[in-house]
Amino acid sequence: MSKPAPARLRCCDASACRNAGGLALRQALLAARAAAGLQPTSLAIGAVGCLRLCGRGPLVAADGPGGSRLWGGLSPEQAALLVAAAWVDADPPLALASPQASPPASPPTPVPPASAPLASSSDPLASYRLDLSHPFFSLQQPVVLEHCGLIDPDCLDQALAHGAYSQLRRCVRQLTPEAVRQEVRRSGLRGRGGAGYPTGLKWDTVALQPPGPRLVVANGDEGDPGAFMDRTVLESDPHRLLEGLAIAAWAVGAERGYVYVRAEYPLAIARLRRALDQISQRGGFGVAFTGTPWPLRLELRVGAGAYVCGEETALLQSIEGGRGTPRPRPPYPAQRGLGGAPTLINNVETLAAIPPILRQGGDWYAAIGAGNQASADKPASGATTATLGSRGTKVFSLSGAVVHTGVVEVPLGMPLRTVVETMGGGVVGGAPVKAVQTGGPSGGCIPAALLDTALDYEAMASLGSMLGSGGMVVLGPHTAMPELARYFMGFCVEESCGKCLPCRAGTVQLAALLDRFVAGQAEAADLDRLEALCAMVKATSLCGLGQSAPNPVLATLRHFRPEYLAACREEPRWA
Amino acid sequence: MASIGTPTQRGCSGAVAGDREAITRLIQLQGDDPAALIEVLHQLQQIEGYLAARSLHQVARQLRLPLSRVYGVASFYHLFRRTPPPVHCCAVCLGTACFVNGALELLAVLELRLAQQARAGGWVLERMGCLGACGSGPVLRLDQGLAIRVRLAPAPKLDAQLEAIGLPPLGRATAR
Amino acid sequence: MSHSPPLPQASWSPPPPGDGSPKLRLATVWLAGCSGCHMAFLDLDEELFELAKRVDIVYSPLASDVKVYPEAVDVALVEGAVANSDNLALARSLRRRTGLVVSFGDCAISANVPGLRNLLGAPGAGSGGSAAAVLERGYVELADSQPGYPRAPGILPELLERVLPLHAVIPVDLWLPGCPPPAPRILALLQALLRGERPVQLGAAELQFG
Amino acid sequence: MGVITLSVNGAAVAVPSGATLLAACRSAGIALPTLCYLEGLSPVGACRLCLVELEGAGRPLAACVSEAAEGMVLRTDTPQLVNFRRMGVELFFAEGNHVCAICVANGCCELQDVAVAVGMDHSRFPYRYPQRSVDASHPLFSLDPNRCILCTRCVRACDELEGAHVWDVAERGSHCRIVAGLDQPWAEVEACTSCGQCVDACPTGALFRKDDTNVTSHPQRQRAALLQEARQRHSWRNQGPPPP
Repeated sequence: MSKPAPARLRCCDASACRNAGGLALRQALLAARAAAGLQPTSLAIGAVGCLRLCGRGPLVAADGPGGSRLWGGLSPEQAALLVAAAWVDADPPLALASPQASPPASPPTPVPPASAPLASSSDPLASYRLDLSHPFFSLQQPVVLEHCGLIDPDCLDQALAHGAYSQLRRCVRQLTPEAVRQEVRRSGLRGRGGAGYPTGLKWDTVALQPPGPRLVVANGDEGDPGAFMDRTVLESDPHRLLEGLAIAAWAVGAERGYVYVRAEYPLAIARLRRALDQISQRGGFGVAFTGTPWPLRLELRVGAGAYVCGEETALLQSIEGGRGTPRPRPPYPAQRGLGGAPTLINNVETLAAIPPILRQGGDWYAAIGAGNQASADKPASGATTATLGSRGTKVFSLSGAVVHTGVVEVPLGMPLRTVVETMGGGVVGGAPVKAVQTGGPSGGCIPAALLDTALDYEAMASLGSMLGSGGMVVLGPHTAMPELARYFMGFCVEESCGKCLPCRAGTVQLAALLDRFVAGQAEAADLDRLEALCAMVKATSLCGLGQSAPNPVLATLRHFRPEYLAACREEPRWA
Repeated sequence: MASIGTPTQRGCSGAVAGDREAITRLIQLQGDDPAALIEVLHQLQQIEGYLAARSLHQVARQLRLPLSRVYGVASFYHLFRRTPPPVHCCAVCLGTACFVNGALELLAVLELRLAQQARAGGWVLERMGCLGACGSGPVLRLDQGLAIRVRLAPAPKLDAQLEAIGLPPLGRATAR
Repeated sequence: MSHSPPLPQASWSPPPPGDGSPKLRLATVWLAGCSGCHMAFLDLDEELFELAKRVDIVYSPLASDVKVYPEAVDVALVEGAVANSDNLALARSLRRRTGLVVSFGDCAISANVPGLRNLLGAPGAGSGGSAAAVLERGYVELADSQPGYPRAPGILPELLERVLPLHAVIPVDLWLPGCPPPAPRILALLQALLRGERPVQLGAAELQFG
Repeated sequence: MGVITLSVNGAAVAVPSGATLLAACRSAGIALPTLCYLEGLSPVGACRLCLVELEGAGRPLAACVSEAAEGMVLRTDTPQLVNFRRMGVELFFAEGNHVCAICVANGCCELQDVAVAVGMDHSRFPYRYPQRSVDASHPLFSLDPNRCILCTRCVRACDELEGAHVWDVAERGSHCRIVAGLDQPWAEVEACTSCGQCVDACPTGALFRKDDTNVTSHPQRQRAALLQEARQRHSWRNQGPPPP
């Protein structure tokens, strides 16, 4: 950009920062600007999507001549100080960060806490200043999230200025569906919702079904507790998802599609609604973005509180207005889905990766994960680090007992330790990490001893965990593993749809068994019973919820068995 | 804000309850499409505060769905209420991050506290799935507001914290 | 999945047929049941005479006046669920003194009809108990006159909070379902024991409840 | 119509293409236990008792909802399957209030039969004792949810055979239950035609005729198949039981 842009304050307006008082802070900043007699042309103050470090909200970033700066945890009373700081540094005005560059471009320099005072102690905001060169920011590689935190999620024009819908236009005007699918195949992208099915293959399966209508669905029913990657995308860059979904529709020959979002995400829903309205106001996808009469119609469907609707056949039931109960597969939705038509279902993050893949090429994306394989191999001792099938970046939500909670996007293959300790800062108070829970109620626990494991599909699966959708909950020394397993089993009991026996009744019995361990009243025979029932529920349940419900138990048993044994009575009850 | 009901929708309860025509119109806006059942139920709950049997009956009629199917859907999803909402609701987030940071202990404290307050203030304690505020746990939802970082603390300190976020103060008889 | 606590070693080895050999020391125990299983035992009719030649009944409401459960019992047929403190104490003591414990009939196996009181006063499953609720129901709500709880500490056994199947309180070796188990099934079991079969394999048809 | 050959427990079986694995097993003379499956109703694969192991597949398949394919190698009797089935039946008994001794269906109950078939001598899982109330409002029939195993055969019979859709499943997970209309007393649901097909379809004593005793109770479980057959042939004369 050659034209000088005004200095700018970017106020995070995603839900974590809203909950922490972001709206009031932004109002106060606007008032403070007016009070200081400044014009919007010299100091822009705008809402943007997620600025990543959710645990320190409300976050505000300033773009000025010295680069970007970030503050967290400010109260409205400090607005005037912030305006002054932004204004002073912003003279003369500096160009905005370019669309493709990530906010922090500096090399990784390990600085202990993100809140280390950088400026002199005379700076009244020094203790609120967050260090953008901290690994939490500097090790991120934003692909899916490249515009999150840069654009106003409610503003289509800002999205367009950052290149939204340009790849859709290119696809429809210049590329055949087959060419689009080939690019996706080349990228090596796998489903980011947890199962990791190759995206290109799924697209081909739908596209190559016998002639007839097809549908596309974006799965935004992100239900894993501790996971908020999709919410970040939806709240920060809704047009990114819509573009990805529209491209998918083009690639498989669909003219109708749905975005399914869980009702627990009201802000994401509101922003998607607005985004869809903006598109229909401009005449729909065809007219507005492709210059063709392509009649693609996308609709929003909102869930109503059912974790199981993240399972694709249950999701389809819910879209059709029914109980979200899964049905046996095959036939897979790609063969027979909504109304019997082949239906492509992709997770939000998966679809959001599509536009950059088409812009930069599948090979570029595939190189991201592969490039990291070598570096990941070295520090790992004994841990599996094969990243054969794990390419590109993955968004993780980091929470729990960790110092820096928030959203990170990193190349697959990065060691778990880098994310948890280097980026996340380890456990609050300096205690050692006990384990990291990945993959939510379907996932497992990686003990501290295996933290050098690479974050990729195969390595995680080989440890009895799963990469999952990306929720990453760090556990400190005080979390008892039988209690954690009981917690997740309770979640599955609540969320089981009740259709098949092993999940409906088996999880209840597993929870009751785990209660005995939590209470320290178990007997040695209970451990056998626990393992046998876990095996049964895992093998015989109808859908993924039941099949993976025992995973947290099995994973904690595998790595923390002594904690279960310690909960067993020595004497049998009857003696 | 989106036009969907939240689990603790209140304030509008009773305002237009029983407005059959309003329900007819909202279903018509969905094209009388049976596939829009869940959206219709969301909007119905927004109007009436909960899903009354009489209203479900009307929904079934107009969407030409069996009664039991409508009931099956209304009772399947956690966010639909089939009884009038409580005057005040305090929901504890039981997401993993909140769990790790002591949500269960907090729940136990609140259970005790609100058991004493329930009759007087009309408070109801609920458990919620992950609210997605994982960076700020433990999290409470008090009516429509959100209270974050409700850390466990010794009784007087925690009591003060809970009062500060809007829970009814402890009565004399129950004060420790 | 089997119970892993160590079982007392049985002192008994199968007696060869014929006179003079040591007999099988058999106990039959009546916990919370209707005695129907014991009646079914009596349905063995003339087989009882054959049995008497090879079996010593060392403890039983039917054929023994012994009040204290004896030592070194080979086989115990236990009828009834575990519903009160006496049932529990007897179950534990018989387990210590018996080689092979058989849950005899549906009540011992599943708590069956006595277990229906678990439905009282237990909102939701898995927690709470029914002891107070069943007393309230039986002695207060349904009382024709003089409602009041029976209180005789040390004389009347206390109700357990929940009625339990036998295997919930002690390890059980064999289950013989039926309400009551028909006499031919009982006979088949005893004959197998007398033949020295351990563990005894009951055919599927021997396993019907109800 | 093509023919598919596959192997079940080592024996070669030929079935018409499109047949289910359950049909293949049954034509090989193997009695796979089922509860939610009823000939003549759409299969749902919910009870998980008809699981079979398919060579090369990661996890067992529900035979009632899986299509046979050429060259499949199936086993129905591995120790693991036998173990899983028995655990499944135990879970059924533990989750409801199944007291055979006082049940109208004692002696003509599919759950009881399946328990015998899998050799269940006791349940290793504690009984849950859920509190459920009986609906005896209908003049002819009663619903005792204590004995319900949520097979949904009644729901499907009412919907698919009678077209009345009186029944559906309400709630979720372990709270699931069968409801009539808007969770109303059965007698109040106008859609009910009192045809009794739900009662005939019920595998246990959950739905029964009021004048039934456990001596006379005799639900007609072939009715769904007969109706399906009649519809296909457009012939409504009872032609005896459907071909196996």
